[in-house]
Amino acid sequence: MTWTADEMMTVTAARSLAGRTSCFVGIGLPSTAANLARRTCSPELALIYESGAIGAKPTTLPLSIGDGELGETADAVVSVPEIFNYWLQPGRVDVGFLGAAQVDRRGNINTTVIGDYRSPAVRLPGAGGAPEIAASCRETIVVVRHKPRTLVDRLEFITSLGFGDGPGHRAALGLRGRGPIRLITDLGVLEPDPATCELTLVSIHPGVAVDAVRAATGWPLTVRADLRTTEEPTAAELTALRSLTTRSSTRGGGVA
Amino acid sequence: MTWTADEMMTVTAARSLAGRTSCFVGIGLPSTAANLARRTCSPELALIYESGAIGAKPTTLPLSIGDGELGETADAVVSVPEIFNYWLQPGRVDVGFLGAAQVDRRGNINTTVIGDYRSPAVRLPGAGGAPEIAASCRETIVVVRHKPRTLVDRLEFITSLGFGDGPGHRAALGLRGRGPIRLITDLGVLEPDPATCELTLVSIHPGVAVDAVRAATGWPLTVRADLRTTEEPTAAELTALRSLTTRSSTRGGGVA
Amino acid sequence: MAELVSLAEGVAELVHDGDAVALEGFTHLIPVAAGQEIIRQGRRDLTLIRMTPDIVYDQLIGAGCAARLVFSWGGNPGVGSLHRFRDAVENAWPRPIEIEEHSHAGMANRYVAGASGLPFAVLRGYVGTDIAKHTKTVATVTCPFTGEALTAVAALNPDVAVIHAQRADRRGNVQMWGITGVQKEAVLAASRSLVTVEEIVDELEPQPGAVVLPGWVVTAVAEVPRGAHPSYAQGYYDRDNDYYQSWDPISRDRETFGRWLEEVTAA
Amino acid sequence: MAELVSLAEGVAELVHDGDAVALEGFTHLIPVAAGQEIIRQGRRDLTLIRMTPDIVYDQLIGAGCAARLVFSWGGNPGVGSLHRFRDAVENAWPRPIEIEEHSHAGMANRYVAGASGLPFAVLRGYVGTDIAKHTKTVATVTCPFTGEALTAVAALNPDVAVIHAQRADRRGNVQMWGITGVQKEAVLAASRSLVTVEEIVDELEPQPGAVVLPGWVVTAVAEVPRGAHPSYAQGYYDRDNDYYQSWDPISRDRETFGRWLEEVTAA
Repeated sequence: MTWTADEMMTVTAARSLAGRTSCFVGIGLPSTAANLARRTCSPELALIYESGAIGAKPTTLPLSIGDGELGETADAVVSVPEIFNYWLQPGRVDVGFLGAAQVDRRGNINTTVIGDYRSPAVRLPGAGGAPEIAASCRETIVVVRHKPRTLVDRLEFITSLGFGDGPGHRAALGLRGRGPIRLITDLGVLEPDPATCELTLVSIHPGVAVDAVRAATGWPLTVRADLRTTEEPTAAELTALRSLTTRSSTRGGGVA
Repeated sequence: MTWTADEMMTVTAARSLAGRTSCFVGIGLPSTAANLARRTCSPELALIYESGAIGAKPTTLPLSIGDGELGETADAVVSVPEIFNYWLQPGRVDVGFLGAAQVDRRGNINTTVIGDYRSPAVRLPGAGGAPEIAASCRETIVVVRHKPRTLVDRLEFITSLGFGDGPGHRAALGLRGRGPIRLITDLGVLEPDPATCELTLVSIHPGVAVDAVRAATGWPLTVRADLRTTEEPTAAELTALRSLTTRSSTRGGGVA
Repeated sequence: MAELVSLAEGVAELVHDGDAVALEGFTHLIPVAAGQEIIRQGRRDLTLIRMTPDIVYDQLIGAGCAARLVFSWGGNPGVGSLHRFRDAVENAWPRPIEIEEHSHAGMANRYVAGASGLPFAVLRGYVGTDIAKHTKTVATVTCPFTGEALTAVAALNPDVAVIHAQRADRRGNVQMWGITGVQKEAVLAASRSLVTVEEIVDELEPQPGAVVLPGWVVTAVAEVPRGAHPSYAQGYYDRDNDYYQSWDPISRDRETFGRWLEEVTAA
Repeated sequence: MAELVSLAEGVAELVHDGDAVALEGFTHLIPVAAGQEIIRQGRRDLTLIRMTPDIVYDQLIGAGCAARLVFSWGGNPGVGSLHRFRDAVENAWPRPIEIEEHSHAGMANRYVAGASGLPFAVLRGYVGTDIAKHTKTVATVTCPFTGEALTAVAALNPDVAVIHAQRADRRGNVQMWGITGVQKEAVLAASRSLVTVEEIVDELEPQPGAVVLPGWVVTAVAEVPRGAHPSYAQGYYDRDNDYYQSWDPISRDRETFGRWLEEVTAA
């Protein structure tokens, strides 16, 4: 079976949820991957949405974080204050799954503005639940399409903290979660260098050239000596993903 | 119809809820009076219990603040944190209805200890919801049996604040509620003197001698010049009260 | 007891020029009909408050009703940008709009503080981000027991909260179920409240997951069937995803939006 | 996923000498069977935490399991005093007991802070009373926006929370309905949790007013029919008011209580 770069990205992201108990699902690409994980490597995974749905088991891909099916299939639906205060904040959720408009070399995220805050070139949607997901989940995983304007050297605005200025910054701020342990794109997988916290290429998707990844990255990309090639999507993974997305597109719209 | 002193007290207390929208019902005697009010002068009164029942409409007298019937008949049942934080604390409840082991001349309440706190002569149940009911309801009404050891000059322990040391004390502490506007006993009705905040006798129950009230009060009782005699309980009030209490006693136990 | 009113009466009585108005709804039960009635009645200089401003806020902003927006995520869920919102922020069209921006956790806790009669709430949030640099309603508070520094957010107490629910009874007791977001907190934090409902019934049958607001904390209730369209009302109708899609081209262009606005206000 | 265990196993695994243990239940769903199992297993030096210690705490205190009691109201609801509790406080029998005393609002907010991963909570409380003079877990905090002084209470994070619920499924998802008090907060604030249930079922049917705790936040679940007796379990059995009455004479006298204790521990 052949696949698209987006499918490779989503399948890789879903695999990273294997063995996890709970995932706080941010709006966007992550939702597709998290729902795929429940259909493949992690059927018992508890999906938590900021709308208050805990243990949602949607049969079709949600178009928003508050789709009716999320609440109807959830183990519990709680208020929005409760989902943030009782469930996210104490650090009881294993993984936070986030998208981003921009992510920098240390995994910091911008979803607020491009350009000056008061007179921005592009006004983005804003923070939503991301700042506290990035702060409080035990670990976070970021999923974005790999473009130079998305993976940037520095951010003009930090909406959600990754590793900040580098090693020790999160701890100094008293944050409990480990931060972005992985950045998954349509070209490969980046992980922080233990010494510098800089995101480095650890795995490249089949058929992608390292130079192409370098060219699509907004900073001088370090490639790990032990660079792996990402395992191809299995037929089972692709079938599960496609059935998810078709069923959803028949409902109109796509994931934000 | 003849009546007992307790019935006179309960009927008088119930009458004081006429025209109120909501009543936060403390444990004890107040619960009987609040439930009687719903059957007589104030059928639309929303009874709120610290167990989380809002708008409870029990058919029999609750034996505790958490009886099943309170929840089953309520407009809403919320968590205990919510009942205190969202419902009591902002001051949206008209009347707080409290009992007491001891009440002093300025309406301060003790339900904690008699004697030294660390080695008490009598250990009482403690605060429960009373301190914040007394602080946050728009007004509070206290119901106790009239005895010298109950209506005392000074308290060894203040569990719930009435008028504190006197005029201005509540305001100085930033309390929002007006405090104890009335003390209802089995002998009469006491209200704070506007100038001193001291509880003074404004109404005496039929057949009770003023000297008897003086003798049963732990401070030199001021009797208002315009002392009234409390209206006798009507047959309707007594019938409603007796049907309430019989039905409840058939369930065993009495109200704490 | 809440007053039963028509939508037009409710908006006329409760929403005034210059008010701070929270039309809340977290994807589900969004009070869209009430928002469009506010446009129809030509309210101005509103401070619009909402965690997740979406299409109906894009419409209010494009119509020039809003002087300020207090929010934590503004977009067209499942589609993309709110173009009227962006045009206001990026180009001050049709008028400049001041924004006060938070995270969801911060906004939710601001409503909780407002509903609880407290001036602020405490959370672990905003740390290391640039969000707090641009708002005066985020500060630091120190734990008196541990000395730990935590984040404080100022209470939100709107002049009026507007929400949509499935049902109310004739006394104005309101019942909603499914994803109920932050609506209870918004109503309890506000000085006044208007609740639109799918139907007014004699008796509210208990429902799993239902939140009930007693009539004595609600100012007015208006029966507005499909009042949450194009969002959904669980048990009544599904989300109209095509409408969210079709809003994008309308919202992109000032003239197309202008024509949409004429139709709505003519209605 | 929570482990399914017997009551004896659950108590043996999760409740240790010296632990801070919260057996919560607000009149409804009181985990009495679990409390008596703790007596049977002879736990010592426990810090017992509960808003409303009643008969089962009287039994634990009389049995000498407790070194400390953290509470806000201690009595036999509908009857009167807890005589074993009073004997411990007034006469240090069977052993001295240290008490830490709060108001309900304070205790509820201490659990909320614990469940929220915060070191303290803010409320309007205790002001002008003598309660705060006798506890180190009440302090003052100043609003960074208004300068207003408010009350702070320290978070409660028990080593183990024990609650009783109507049902659980085989994955340990717990469902309770009716008056659910502060049990969710107690479980979420605690390091470990033991939930006794009336029955373990294949599927949890949705119930109006139900609170569900997912199995992944619960440590262990034990099926203990009538485990809340003499309190009640809505949908299963009523409150046994006669038992509350009959406890009074048993509890009044050390010897009568001693005989009761022998029977329970022999059981």
